[in-house]
Amino acid sequence: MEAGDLQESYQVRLEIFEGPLDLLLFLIKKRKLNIHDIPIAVITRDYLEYLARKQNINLNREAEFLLMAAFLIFLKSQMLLPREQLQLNEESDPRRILVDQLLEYQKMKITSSLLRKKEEEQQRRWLRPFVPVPLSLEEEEILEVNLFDLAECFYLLMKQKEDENFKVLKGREVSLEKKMKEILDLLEKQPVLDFLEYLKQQESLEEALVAFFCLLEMVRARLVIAFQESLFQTIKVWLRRERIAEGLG
Amino acid sequence: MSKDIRSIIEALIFVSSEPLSSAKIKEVLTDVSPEEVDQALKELQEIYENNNRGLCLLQSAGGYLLATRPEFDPWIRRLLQIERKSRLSQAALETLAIIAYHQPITSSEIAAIRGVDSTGTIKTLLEKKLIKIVGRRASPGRPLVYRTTEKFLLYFGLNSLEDLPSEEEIARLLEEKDIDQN
Amino acid sequence: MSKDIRSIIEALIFVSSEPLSSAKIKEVLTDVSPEEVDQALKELQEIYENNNRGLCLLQSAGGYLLATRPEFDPWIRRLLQIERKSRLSQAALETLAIIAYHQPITSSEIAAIRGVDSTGTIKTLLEKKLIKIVGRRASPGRPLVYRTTEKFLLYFGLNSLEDLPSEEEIARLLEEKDIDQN
Repeated sequence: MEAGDLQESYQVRLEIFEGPLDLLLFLIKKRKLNIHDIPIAVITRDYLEYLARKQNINLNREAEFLLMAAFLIFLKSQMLLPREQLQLNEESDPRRILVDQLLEYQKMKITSSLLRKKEEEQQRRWLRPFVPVPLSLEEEEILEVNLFDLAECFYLLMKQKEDENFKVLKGREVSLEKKMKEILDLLEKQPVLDFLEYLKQQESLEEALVAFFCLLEMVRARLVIAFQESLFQTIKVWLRRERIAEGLG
Repeated sequence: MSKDIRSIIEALIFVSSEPLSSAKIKEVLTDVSPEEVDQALKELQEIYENNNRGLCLLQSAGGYLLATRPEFDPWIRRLLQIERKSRLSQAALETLAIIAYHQPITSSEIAAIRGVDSTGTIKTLLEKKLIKIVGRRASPGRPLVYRTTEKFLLYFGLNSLEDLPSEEEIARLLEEKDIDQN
Repeated sequence: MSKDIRSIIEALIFVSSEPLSSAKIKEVLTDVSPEEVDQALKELQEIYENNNRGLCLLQSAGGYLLATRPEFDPWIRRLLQIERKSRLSQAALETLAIIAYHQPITSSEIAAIRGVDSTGTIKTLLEKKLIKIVGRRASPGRPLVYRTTEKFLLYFGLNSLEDLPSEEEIARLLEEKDIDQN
């Protein structure tokens, strides 16, 4: 597919893709590729081309789209390994994880379109919008509750109670600054950082995304050099020594 | 066609929370003549009068409404009581939430948090066996102390009290921006 | 007598604020055998299927309920002056599909399948009561575990989770789609 072929699909803004898997499935279908034997080089190029042209994308999702980009590049490098080493059987195919993920996601997309149909039909049916008033029973509001209601109820009560003094304790939130410092500290200690290895060590998807975003920021700020060559199996990161002094300050 | 009109009218009366006037029906069915609407209404009433089923079509307060036949009242009362028993009131939910997170706790401590006396609700929760008395506080008046029961855990699908969502988790869930609300 | 039972049941379904299970009907009709109740329910369903009137008897979320026929939707919306009901977002539908098939499931497992963080969507679904927290997974971090609710079934007109398409059906649909595209 030439750049022009992507032109029309580009009319669709990135936001309408729920995530990287959604976009990948779209690209695979567009090229009529066999999902079980995806030419990674081709799909990576399409994917990157798509990302490069986007505008106004949701930053929350951008990190996830970029993480997939990194993974595709990683896969591409894997696929370039000498043939005899690769033995393209099902088990050792580096694309296996991606294929499984795409298949499962595809199933869920099909199901959600079935649910959409059911929703449409059901929405055209109307129930009685009111509960008949029980004759002599007390007028207390009755309700069905679940755990979320219980916890939410308690939380709201406490909030009311302790109003202005109340501190909202956020969950383990990973800040960009903190993560960036962590990465820089690591780079101080070791000359080269194996970035995919580092991503794997992250405790949550969220944290991994923040880490990846940090990397992009640091490359943009010219604090580090990120290098990825087809023969290497990962993205390697070096510190730009001359910049670090004036760097993050 | 007249049959369809009757059905549409029946559906309209069903979803209407107050008696539905024929004027209103004519307003909705713009492409049907007023005479046809009146005729359909008459036919619908006859159908309901003759079929002797569970529902009847009443004409009151200047409109039509569906209701259950009066002779089924005893069963309906019985049903509503059963439905009621298996549910919690807002007051019961609040009280239960406080006990769950603050146990062991006394009645006056609950009242202090809720800002209202909770004796009645505590009684209801005891009857539903969602809470139990576990002793007395060694403070003036030696008030009774409450805890949640095993049945409470069962009701909410929990293994233990440690499984209750923490305030942090709930706060996060409540404050999370709706990314999907485009 | 059997005719009366049908009528009583019809009245009970009419006043019930949620899908009425046959178990509850049997609880109310103590002097009728369970077999007779089942028979009457069957007959009632047939009556509704055949009379092609304004209302239909649905079996959803494990119970029976009355609703208007879908084809009368335009008139009802005109009467109630309601725009089209708002639909769930694509993200919400995907997340629901994942939870429905993989429950009980944690937030990070959902994210792994969707390839995007889903906290915001989970919050929306919790608020709409289409899913609920049912406890915690006994794994590091003890994450909260989610399930679909009765309201989920009701929302989509499903009687139980078994009504969801099977793996085979999904596979068949996928193949059909592939054929369409070529």
